[in-house]
Amino acid sequence: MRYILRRLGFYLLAAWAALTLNFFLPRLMPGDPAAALFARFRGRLGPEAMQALRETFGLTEAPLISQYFTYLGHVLKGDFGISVAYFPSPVLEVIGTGLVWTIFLAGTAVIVSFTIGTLLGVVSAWWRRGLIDTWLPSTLVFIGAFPYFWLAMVVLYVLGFTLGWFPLGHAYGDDMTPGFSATFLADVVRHAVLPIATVVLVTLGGWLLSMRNTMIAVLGSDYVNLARAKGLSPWRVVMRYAARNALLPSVTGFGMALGFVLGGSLLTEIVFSYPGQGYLLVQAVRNQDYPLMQGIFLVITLAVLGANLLVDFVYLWLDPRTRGSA
Amino acid sequence: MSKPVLSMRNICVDYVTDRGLVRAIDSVSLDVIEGEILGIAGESGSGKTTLAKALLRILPPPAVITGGEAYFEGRDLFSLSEPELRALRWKRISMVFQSAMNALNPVITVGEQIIDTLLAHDAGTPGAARTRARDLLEMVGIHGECIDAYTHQLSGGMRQRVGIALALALEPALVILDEPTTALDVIVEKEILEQIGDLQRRLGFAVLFITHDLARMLQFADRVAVFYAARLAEVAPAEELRRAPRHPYTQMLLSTVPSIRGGKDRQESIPGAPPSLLDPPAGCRFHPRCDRAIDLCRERTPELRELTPGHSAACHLAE
Amino acid sequence: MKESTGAGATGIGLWWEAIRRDRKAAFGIVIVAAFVLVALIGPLFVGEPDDLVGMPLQPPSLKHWLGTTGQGQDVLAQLIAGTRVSLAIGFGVGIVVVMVGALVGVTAGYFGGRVDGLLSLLFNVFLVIPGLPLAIIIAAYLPTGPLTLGMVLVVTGWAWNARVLRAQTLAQRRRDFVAAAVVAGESSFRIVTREILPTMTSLLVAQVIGSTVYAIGAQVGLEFLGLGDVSAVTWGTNLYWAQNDAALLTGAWWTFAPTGICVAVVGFGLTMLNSGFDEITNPRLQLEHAWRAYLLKRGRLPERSTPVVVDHE
Amino acid sequence: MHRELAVSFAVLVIVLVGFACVRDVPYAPEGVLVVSQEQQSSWVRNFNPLTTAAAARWPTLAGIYEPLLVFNSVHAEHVPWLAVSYEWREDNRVLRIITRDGVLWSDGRPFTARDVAFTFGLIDSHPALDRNGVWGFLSGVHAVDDRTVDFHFERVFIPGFDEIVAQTIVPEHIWSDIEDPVTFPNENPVATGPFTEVRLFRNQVYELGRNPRYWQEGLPRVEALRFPAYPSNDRANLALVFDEVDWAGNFVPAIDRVFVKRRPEHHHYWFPLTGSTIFLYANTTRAPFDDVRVRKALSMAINRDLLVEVALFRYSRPAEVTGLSDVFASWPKPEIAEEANWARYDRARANALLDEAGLGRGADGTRHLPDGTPLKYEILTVSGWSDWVRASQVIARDLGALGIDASVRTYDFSAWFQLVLEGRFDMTLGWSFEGPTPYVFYRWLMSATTVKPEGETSTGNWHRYGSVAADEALEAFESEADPVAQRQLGLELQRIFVTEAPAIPLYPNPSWAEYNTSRFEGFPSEEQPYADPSPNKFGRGETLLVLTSLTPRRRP
Repeated sequence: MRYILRRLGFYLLAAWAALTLNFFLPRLMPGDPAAALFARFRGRLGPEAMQALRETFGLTEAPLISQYFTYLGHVLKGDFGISVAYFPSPVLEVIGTGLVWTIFLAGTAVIVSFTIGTLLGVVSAWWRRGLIDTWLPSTLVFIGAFPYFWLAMVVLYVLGFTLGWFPLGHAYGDDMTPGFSATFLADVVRHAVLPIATVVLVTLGGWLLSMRNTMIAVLGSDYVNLARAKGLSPWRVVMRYAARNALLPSVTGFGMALGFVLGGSLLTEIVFSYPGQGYLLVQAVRNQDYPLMQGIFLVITLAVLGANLLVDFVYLWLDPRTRGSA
Repeated sequence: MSKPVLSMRNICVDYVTDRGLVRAIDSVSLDVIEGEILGIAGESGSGKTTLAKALLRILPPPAVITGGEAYFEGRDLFSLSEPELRALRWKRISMVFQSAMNALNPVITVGEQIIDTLLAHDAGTPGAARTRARDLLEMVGIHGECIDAYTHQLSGGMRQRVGIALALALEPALVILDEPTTALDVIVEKEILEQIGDLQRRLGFAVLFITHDLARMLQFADRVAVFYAARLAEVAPAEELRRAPRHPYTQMLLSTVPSIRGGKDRQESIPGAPPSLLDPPAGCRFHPRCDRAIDLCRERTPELRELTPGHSAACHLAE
Repeated sequence: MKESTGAGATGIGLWWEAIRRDRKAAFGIVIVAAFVLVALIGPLFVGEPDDLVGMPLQPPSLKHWLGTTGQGQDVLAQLIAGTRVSLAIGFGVGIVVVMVGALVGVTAGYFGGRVDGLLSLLFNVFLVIPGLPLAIIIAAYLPTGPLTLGMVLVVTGWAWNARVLRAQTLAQRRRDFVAAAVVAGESSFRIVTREILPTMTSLLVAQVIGSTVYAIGAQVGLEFLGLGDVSAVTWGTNLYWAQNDAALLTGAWWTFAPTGICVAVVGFGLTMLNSGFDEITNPRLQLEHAWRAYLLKRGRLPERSTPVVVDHE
Repeated sequence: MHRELAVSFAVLVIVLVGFACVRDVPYAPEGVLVVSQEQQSSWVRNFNPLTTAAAARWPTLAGIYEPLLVFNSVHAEHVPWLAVSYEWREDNRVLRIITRDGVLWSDGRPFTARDVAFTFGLIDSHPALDRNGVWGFLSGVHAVDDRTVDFHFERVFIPGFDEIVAQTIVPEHIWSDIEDPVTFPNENPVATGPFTEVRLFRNQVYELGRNPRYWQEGLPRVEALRFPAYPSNDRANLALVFDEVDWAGNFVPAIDRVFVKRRPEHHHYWFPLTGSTIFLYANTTRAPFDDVRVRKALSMAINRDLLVEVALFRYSRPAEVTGLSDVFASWPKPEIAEEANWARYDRARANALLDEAGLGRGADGTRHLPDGTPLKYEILTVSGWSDWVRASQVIARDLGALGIDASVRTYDFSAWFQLVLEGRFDMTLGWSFEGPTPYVFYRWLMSATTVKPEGETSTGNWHRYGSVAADEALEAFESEADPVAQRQLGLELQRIFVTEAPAIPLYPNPSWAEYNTSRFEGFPSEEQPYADPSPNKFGRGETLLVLTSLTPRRRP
């Protein structure tokens, strides 16, 4: 429990850091975001209307520190301000339209990639210099060196555009009614296959290598030797003794990889016009919709922190040593 | 008596390095008699643990067994296939590792590790296995509740006892103890050794006991084999070895043991360092440290010769 | 994992060793060298990359080996000009990122205590905040340009290096020669720069290579989103323009395929260099190689139980 | 282990192939028109037709809500819509509009002239909603009775008519209770248009169903409009090519090859040149662009044929020297002598003109001002607007041949727009202003009354050119209600433009329109040019003409 509390404290701190960063970034940067903001209104607003809008967007002349506390207060109340591009919708509402899909896409991709990559790492380490171990790691490292979005473009072009095997975009067919019907779920899967596959392809190599390397180290350890000396079947030695332990560093890495994969899946979403946060963020940047941009950054950060906390729970369950520490 | 349960003949083990082979076990021949405790003594790095793991064929790369036979219950361990080995391991030969901390899986309970072993050799239902695991733990003096404990929750002594319980789980004919008490304090060490002794008498298995602590060895073992730089230097019944060591190395080793030769001429340690196995000296490997060395020692490698029945030494000068 | 073997002086020597002995490392260095060469002298052999040389979206031909872009520019010229800028930013950022990481990591590891607590907290927070979204919003606020991009990449990329270097410093700190230097009354600065850092040369080089891979990838990603200077010619902006000019729709694969492949090949080459180095500095792996070779030479397949090879000379 | 692995791979392959084999059903149900006009990554529910902030969504302006009159830009005429007639009174100081009888709001309440007066009152009290700037010339709007509304002008300003009749009208009985109409998202609109029911609203798609009480008997024949969210032009075009979209208004590169060739019997496009003309603006407050000879020389140096080919896949043609696009095709053109046509490519004459203007060439061939400053300029353009960027590159090259060191500089839209509004540029590409008459167009190109000093935001006339002659003509235009006399004044304005060359017209922008006739018929085409075919033409209600003309094809 101490362990979880400590982690929780750390995440709260990280969340606060992200919030603070979010507040000060626009205020430390050169240029006036407010000016850019009003360029969107194409000079058609009168001074009073401008002033009213300024206040709506929270751009006041109050001292920085009091602005900061007002801002913290608003965020705690779930008030992220109003989107400029989607005026007059609140940022949170705009973000809410796609958050589920981003979490679904990134979450599934990271879990699938982790599972397959780790399993391949186990196989690769167990049959050292076998066919898989000789070719797969290098191949996957090579594939992993491609930019996410580039691979996404190629996959979309070949499998979607040219061959027509997969839909070209969106999270589900526009005729589908969301719900827990088999057809809907099948449709969601059909739409998610390509975006997830690209993210998985690019990240697979990393998991494979990290698992393979720890596995090789663990396979030389005494407890694996003992397990073999005990006459256990190779499957049991690998899974219960070697892999189970080699998994621990990978799980620690999992938390950190989440943020990374999320970044990648944002890029992938853009290519597949998947209705998540990716394009929203880019569009917010292009429109200089600062409130929306910051809102997305915050929400994504909080999602990653939350996922990290979940990973910590998993770690707690996987490694009994973290449990006992009183 | 005197029927050997394990018969080693000219065993050689090499480590492959980029500069060629390094011989870690050089032509070792040794018998373990049914129901006896055979001690193997030697400085660290002399090849004791290598021998133990080689017998079970669990020496990790880059080790290679390059010669000899190891007959166990009539079969050569070095010519068994993988499935044959798996069936034999632990059921007939088991081992207690040097550090139970490293040898026990940290993420599953000790009970599961014992049950695993039992089930791997088809010893009944999971329920029965659990009962048996409890019994085994209690047999080595650990409370049955500890079956659900993880390694890190146990003390050093308890871990080592778990290792012993594990080794005895399938009632093997031979148990290899690889410095089972190195990391423990003297009192716990004594307790555990006594316990092993008791169990050995009760269950009748043979023991191959490896340690660098000659004093302990002489109290505990029936016979003792002394290793020096990958080779056997001397093999003798414990009592005889203590009384009349023939090899200069054994003699020096005994002189470092406090309780045996009294305080006066006791040495802190043997002068000089054991030779590098990468580039061992010609002739007798002990000659650079031997104060009685003659030219012959520098030229010819001494064979292990039986000097009196049951007592052999590898020294040109030994009579 | 990355234990630095050997003392400082052999840090770079080890790399040479790796390139000489390891196929992967040799392969990696050849790729990287080829690209560096192209970056250095390539632009001399092609025209101005921004020039309008013909109709947009012409497929590859003898005149334009890789065709023309949606802007009617020569793809090959753009690719080569982009190589120069992208590699410069990549290596530049790679070096700065490791320098920042070293500064923070070594300080934390060497001084320990409260300094360590604070700095460790800092890089752990940076590690857990998702990098790309942070990079995007920072880039959005700053005027576009290579300097901005470099800065953004440094801000989002230093933490990992700091973490690794801190652990390494902690290990070094406990070693005798450092203790001796402390007792001898040498200044902290001197101990760090003369005693500790030299022992980590090969690790630092490995980190620079790793960070360069990161920097190239992240740079291409940000520029693809239009967050770089879109009028500059770099790999990322080439892809941005390809997307912008409907490369997929018009089937103009030549506008985006070569750049993507270059990014991947360079990244692959750098990674191979690193993993080759890893292998030759990992004694375990080295021995295992020798063991395998020994067995294979004797017609034996490596097996799981200790193999028995009786030589009949 | 080997086997288990093989099995899991096999399962994966089967799943992938299985998905691959699922045949796509037709994209949308019969009668549902799929439109791609606005590009968004996800939809946010906002149907406020008055807001200017986010350039209100197309259907809210001409689909859900409706204006008083619809302007047909192909025929250059106003079509009666919510208003049936109008007349100028009291020396053109009052505009009386008669509204249509029998129109119901979608909630069943009758639409009256009072709703019109209310709407104008609302935008009077909320300047942020005054999209067309009508309160710059109006003094009051009063409903005389349920069918009559009077617009009182502050001064005689005939062109104001175009802005008034384009205003979308909202119901008083709903909007009078809205606390802040500026930020009101209006999630369930009550309106008069053909499509008022929000049948479906999700982040990736929304649908507008038919208005059961629509005032045009039996219309619309289209069941519903569907708007899938496509984040980019590229994605929207993919959908178009794959028959996922029935009607779109996107730029499609190489359209004959990319789109038409895939299914020539159903994939069509028509790009009438009714968009605004794209100009090269040179800052006329800065030397040497204050010299008309220099401006004409710049214009003559540009190879517009090449420009149109490279930048626009030949979708447009070189601009005429008057700058007018095809919206004004029916307006008379002045006679222009061959040598007076400075929109014709003639590098020799351009060089001669620059020599004459005293901009000699230096040793390196670059021209310089009399004081020796070399002519080195940046042409500003918007990053991502690839047609503009390509056009700028052609121009830069042509100017280079003239001895002017021009380079292309791209900016983000808002950064670029800021510079342009404040006149802080040497040369930039830019659009021009549209309207039913050339009045607005020329006013923003050369009226001295619109000139603001550099650094101050100016809605138009970014190049800051003021012509006294033009002001006279424009002033006359403001008080001329007679169409024939208006045309004469239009002629006069064209002559002034050709003489003074305030800005350099490049090409008329096409009105982008692609349509797929496999599911619907009745789109405007070159053969049946009953309206502008583009879904982007909603500012003055023109899309309503198309929406009420489309007919679903019955499936065989």
